[in-house]
Amino acid sequence: MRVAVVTFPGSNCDHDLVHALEAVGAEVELRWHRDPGLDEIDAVFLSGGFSYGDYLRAGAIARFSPVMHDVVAFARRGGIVAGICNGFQILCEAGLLPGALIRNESLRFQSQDCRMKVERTDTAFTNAYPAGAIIRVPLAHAEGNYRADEETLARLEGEGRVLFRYVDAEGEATPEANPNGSTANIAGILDARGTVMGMMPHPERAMESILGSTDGVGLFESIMAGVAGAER
Amino acid sequence: MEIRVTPRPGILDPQGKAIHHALHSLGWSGVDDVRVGKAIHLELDAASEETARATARTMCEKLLANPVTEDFEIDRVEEA
Amino acid sequence: MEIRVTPRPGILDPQGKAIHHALHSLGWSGVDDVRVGKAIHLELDAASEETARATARTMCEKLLANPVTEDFEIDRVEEA
Amino acid sequence: MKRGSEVLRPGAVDPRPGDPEVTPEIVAEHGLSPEEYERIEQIMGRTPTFTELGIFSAMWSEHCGYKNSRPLLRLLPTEAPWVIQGPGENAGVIDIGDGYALAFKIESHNHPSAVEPYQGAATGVGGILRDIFTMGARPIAILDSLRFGDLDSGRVRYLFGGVVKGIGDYGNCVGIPNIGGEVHFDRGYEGNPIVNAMCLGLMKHDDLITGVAEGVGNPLMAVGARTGRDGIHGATFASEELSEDDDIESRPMVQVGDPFTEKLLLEASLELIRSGHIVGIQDMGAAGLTSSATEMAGRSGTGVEIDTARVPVREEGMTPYEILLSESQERMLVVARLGREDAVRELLEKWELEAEVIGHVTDDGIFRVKEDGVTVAEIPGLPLVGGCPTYERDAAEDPEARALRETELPETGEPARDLAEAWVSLLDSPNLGSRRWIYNQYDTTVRTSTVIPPGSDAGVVRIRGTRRAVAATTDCNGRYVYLSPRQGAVIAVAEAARNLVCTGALPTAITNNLNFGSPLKPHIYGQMREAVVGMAEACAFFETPVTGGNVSLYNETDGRAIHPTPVVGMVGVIEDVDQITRMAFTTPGDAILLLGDNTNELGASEYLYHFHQMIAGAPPSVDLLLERSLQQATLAAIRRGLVRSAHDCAEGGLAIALSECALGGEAPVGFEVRLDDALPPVPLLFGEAQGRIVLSCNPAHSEEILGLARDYSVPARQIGSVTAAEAGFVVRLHDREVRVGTEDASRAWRDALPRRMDAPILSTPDEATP
Ligand SMILES: Nc1ncnc2c1ncn2[C@@H]1O[C@H](COP(=O)(O)OP(=O)(O)O)[C@@H](O)[C@H]1O
Ligand SMILES: [Mg+2]
Repeated sequence: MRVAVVTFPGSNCDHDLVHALEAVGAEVELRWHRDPGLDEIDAVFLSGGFSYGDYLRAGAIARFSPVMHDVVAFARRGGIVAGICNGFQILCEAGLLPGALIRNESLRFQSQDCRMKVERTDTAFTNAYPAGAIIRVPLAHAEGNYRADEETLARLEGEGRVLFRYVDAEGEATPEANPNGSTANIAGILDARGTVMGMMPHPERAMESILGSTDGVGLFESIMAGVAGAER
Repeated sequence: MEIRVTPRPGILDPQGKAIHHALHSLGWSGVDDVRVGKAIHLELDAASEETARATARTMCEKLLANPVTEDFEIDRVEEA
Repeated sequence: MEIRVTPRPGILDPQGKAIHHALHSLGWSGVDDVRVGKAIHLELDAASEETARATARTMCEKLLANPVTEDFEIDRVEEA
Repeated sequence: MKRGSEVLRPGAVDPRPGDPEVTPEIVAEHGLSPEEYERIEQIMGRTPTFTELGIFSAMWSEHCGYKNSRPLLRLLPTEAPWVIQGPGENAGVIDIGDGYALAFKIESHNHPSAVEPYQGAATGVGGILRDIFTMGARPIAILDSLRFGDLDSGRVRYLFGGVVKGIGDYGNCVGIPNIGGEVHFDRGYEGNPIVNAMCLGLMKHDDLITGVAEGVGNPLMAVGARTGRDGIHGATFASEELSEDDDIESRPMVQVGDPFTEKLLLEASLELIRSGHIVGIQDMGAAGLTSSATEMAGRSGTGVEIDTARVPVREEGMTPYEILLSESQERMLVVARLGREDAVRELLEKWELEAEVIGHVTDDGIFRVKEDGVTVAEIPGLPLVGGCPTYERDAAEDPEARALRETELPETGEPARDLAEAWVSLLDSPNLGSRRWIYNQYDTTVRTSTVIPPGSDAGVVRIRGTRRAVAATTDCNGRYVYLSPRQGAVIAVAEAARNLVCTGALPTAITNNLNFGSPLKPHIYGQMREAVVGMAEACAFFETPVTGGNVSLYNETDGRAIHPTPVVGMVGVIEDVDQITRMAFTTPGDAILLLGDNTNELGASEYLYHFHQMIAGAPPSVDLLLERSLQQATLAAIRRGLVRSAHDCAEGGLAIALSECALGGEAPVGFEVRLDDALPPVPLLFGEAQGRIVLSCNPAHSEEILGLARDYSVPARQIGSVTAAEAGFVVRLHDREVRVGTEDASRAWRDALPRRMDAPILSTPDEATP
């Protein structure tokens, strides 16, 4: 399958994503934010980093990049879109995902491993994980504190669109397990259709045992499988 | 012109909370509430104050404020 | 009361620069300058406006403003 | 330039209207001595203009001219077969095999950080990153070496918090992982923190480019951020003593960093270097455009001509003086190939950056500056760059330090306190507690190559596409150096090498940062000379040549100098990632081995500082031959795959080293150890004897490791085993037993920094608040 990884000015996890996707056999192209067109693309990744320095609000300026017109159209067509860290923030700012990501409650940049519960394993992004899987993945961000109004939160929970939740070793979503103050320990969500996903932690950093964890592999394999299925 | 972008009431304001806490521990017990937002100073050429305000409003709606978490207020408009 | 903390004149304001640039590419060519600071809303009980202002000033000097890179301005004081 | 021998005379230059006239007062304000000024008039053959004076004062400042350090730096060994680029360039470069080279350097930002901790530290990181990518290397790791006063001061907490946030925000935004460093809190740094940042960069051998201005007629281009009034005279400022009210005085010169622009500049510069459009590139760092232009010309023996009116500026009405000396961040000076100007501009535009032609390379060896066509400065390049007078000052031993070194020490017999409580209290101390609070603010995993993040003896990053990895560490115990400069410097090098060896790396080369007080004081210059001599001796011994570094002098507040702090930044190479070894115990039941000998030394220890507020006694002795054998033995054992964990025994002594091994892993474990040395308990448990490494291994391997140690004639023994966490930390001495609960130890160690940083932070010096 062909995946586009978008590079905005200030993206700094774009190459990490390329390595992760290639590791599961994807054909990847880096796409500069000014280069239009997402034809013949099966999935789009918005990488982590500090697009436009995260000035004003993380993702606030990047969402107006030329490429975002194509990304929005691609998403409306039901294309697979994944935003990781800064990519998640951009998707929220662009309105492709509900809610917003504000300053971590600690007011500090948080860089650490976190545990997440994979709340659903029947999605395009998680089908390779066993049900109830708890995965360990690094996170590194200053604005990962997920916020949304009551109604939106109720809808997310009701429609099973909270995909990842920060949990402790026992799988409990405790305050101690919550690295940034996110409402309901939310780490990643889906859009209504289940084809657009955003998450703060970095699965692409958990692909090799030498780097400490391979728990991220499942996410990329899931997307490969999903797309392969769709093609059949 | 001066624009003020502030966290919505009800939306957690970690920065305000931290400053509130710090002020207390520094001995200012009389502080009841602290909210921290952005003070944006803009210089733009506009025909009139009205058009200036209108432009600023669109800027806020489109870019400067995030409707999910923030309110905005156009504060002062001065002739340059 | 409303306090405005702003980057000193002459000091680089990368955030203002980025917003300025963004506003331009969104078609607002009439913008000449953007500077971004903090808008702090404080509620404190004080006997008089004077004491309130005085307190606020000390707070800014000690905590709210960076003494080296920022100026502050006590903007509005209202009875709550 | 033209043959150095023949004297170049600059043409006459009319004083620029509006510029102050050059008076003795003005000269003094520029930090130039009357003798130095005389030298300048000789070189110029006339009175310099105000602009020319500014240029000289910047180039002849301590920071750029190394006035008081160059003669000492000549003592350092700089050569080895694997050294590709030694001192003199923006960074040193070594061969690391498989066609790859490593560029690395350390840089200080002490003075700016003392005034504005956040921006001072952030721009320090920005500067060291540019030093690396200006060589053609892609930055792959950052380390930071920090020193502050005691944490019970609100101002110190402000400095510490601001510095850490500044380092984090900048490196995180550019996307370079932090892999290590060190921080020490000691009253010796009150008011004058040390902020040294180190960067490692990776390149293929043929990507190497240097800062030269070759090819007469080639255009000089200013690339990146615009020039503002930031940090004017930062270079001279960095070379003067801080006084009480500097906070106020130095306000206008604070430089603000923009890591976003830096990231774009990094990508653009590497693309530019690969493009072949340019012949040379250099960061506009200290003394900005002036030093970059003249140093580039100096390296290639050419001259340069610049027109300040063509330099893109941020503010109206900047004078040539200001434009030449501005230290605005995120700027590069590029010498392009004639005719490639547009290609360069296009490439920069893609990255949303500016590039403007501001001058060209000449053949007359003169640094000529025009303002809109009118000459405002004309200086012979060679004497400007190389002619700065250097001094060898009077040196004397610090009598105060000698007295302290010879002080009678407490608790060298019976302990004055409960040893278990002392142990936990030390784990809770600012200097021995966990550093997690710091590096949790640093992205350590971006670039997906960090194998050992901060928290171990040294950081390790693998080289993607090879079996290789590089390890790096920074080390220096200023207390040791203060009490015994030469020995302290030897220890810094030895400990750095030990730290690297513990990860499985072969120590390869060092960069260093000499942080001292005012060299005009004989006892300070004495510290400098002794420290450099010690560093030179140890570097020669370990075959780790010095490929570069930085000197930061006048680190004083109100006449009081910091502890002399010659920070060693050492890099090493690991040939096979399978050999990478960590610090933490992994498996209950494993054998714990001690390589090296315990001694009866307590001098200069953290124990004395923590319980007696004492900085006294002689630092631990070092036996370089034994050190080398110890390191060779350890490396041999690791390479044979016998070792499960290795940790260097440093500050806090054996008890703390064992605790770090037990607490440093995913989940804490316990240990049970017997030490039958006939030594008093405090030196045995908490003394900082050098030349010791704690290993853990599968019990089946301990005999083989001990045998290896014997082959290298290194004293070694099994001292105990790793146990389950529930069993706690147990140490049996010949006459008593000391027990600490794992959870108590863990909590104390974990909370040492967080609990202190929860106290209020004050930007102003401490005093009563309402
Ligand atoms: N300022 C810092 N930045 C990043 N890592 C740090 C910093 N200070 C300490 N560390 C990390 O904390 C650990 C303990 O530091 P230190 O006691 O100096 O180790 P060692 O004694 O083995 O050199 C090391 O892994 C070091 O890299
Ligand atoms: Mg150390």
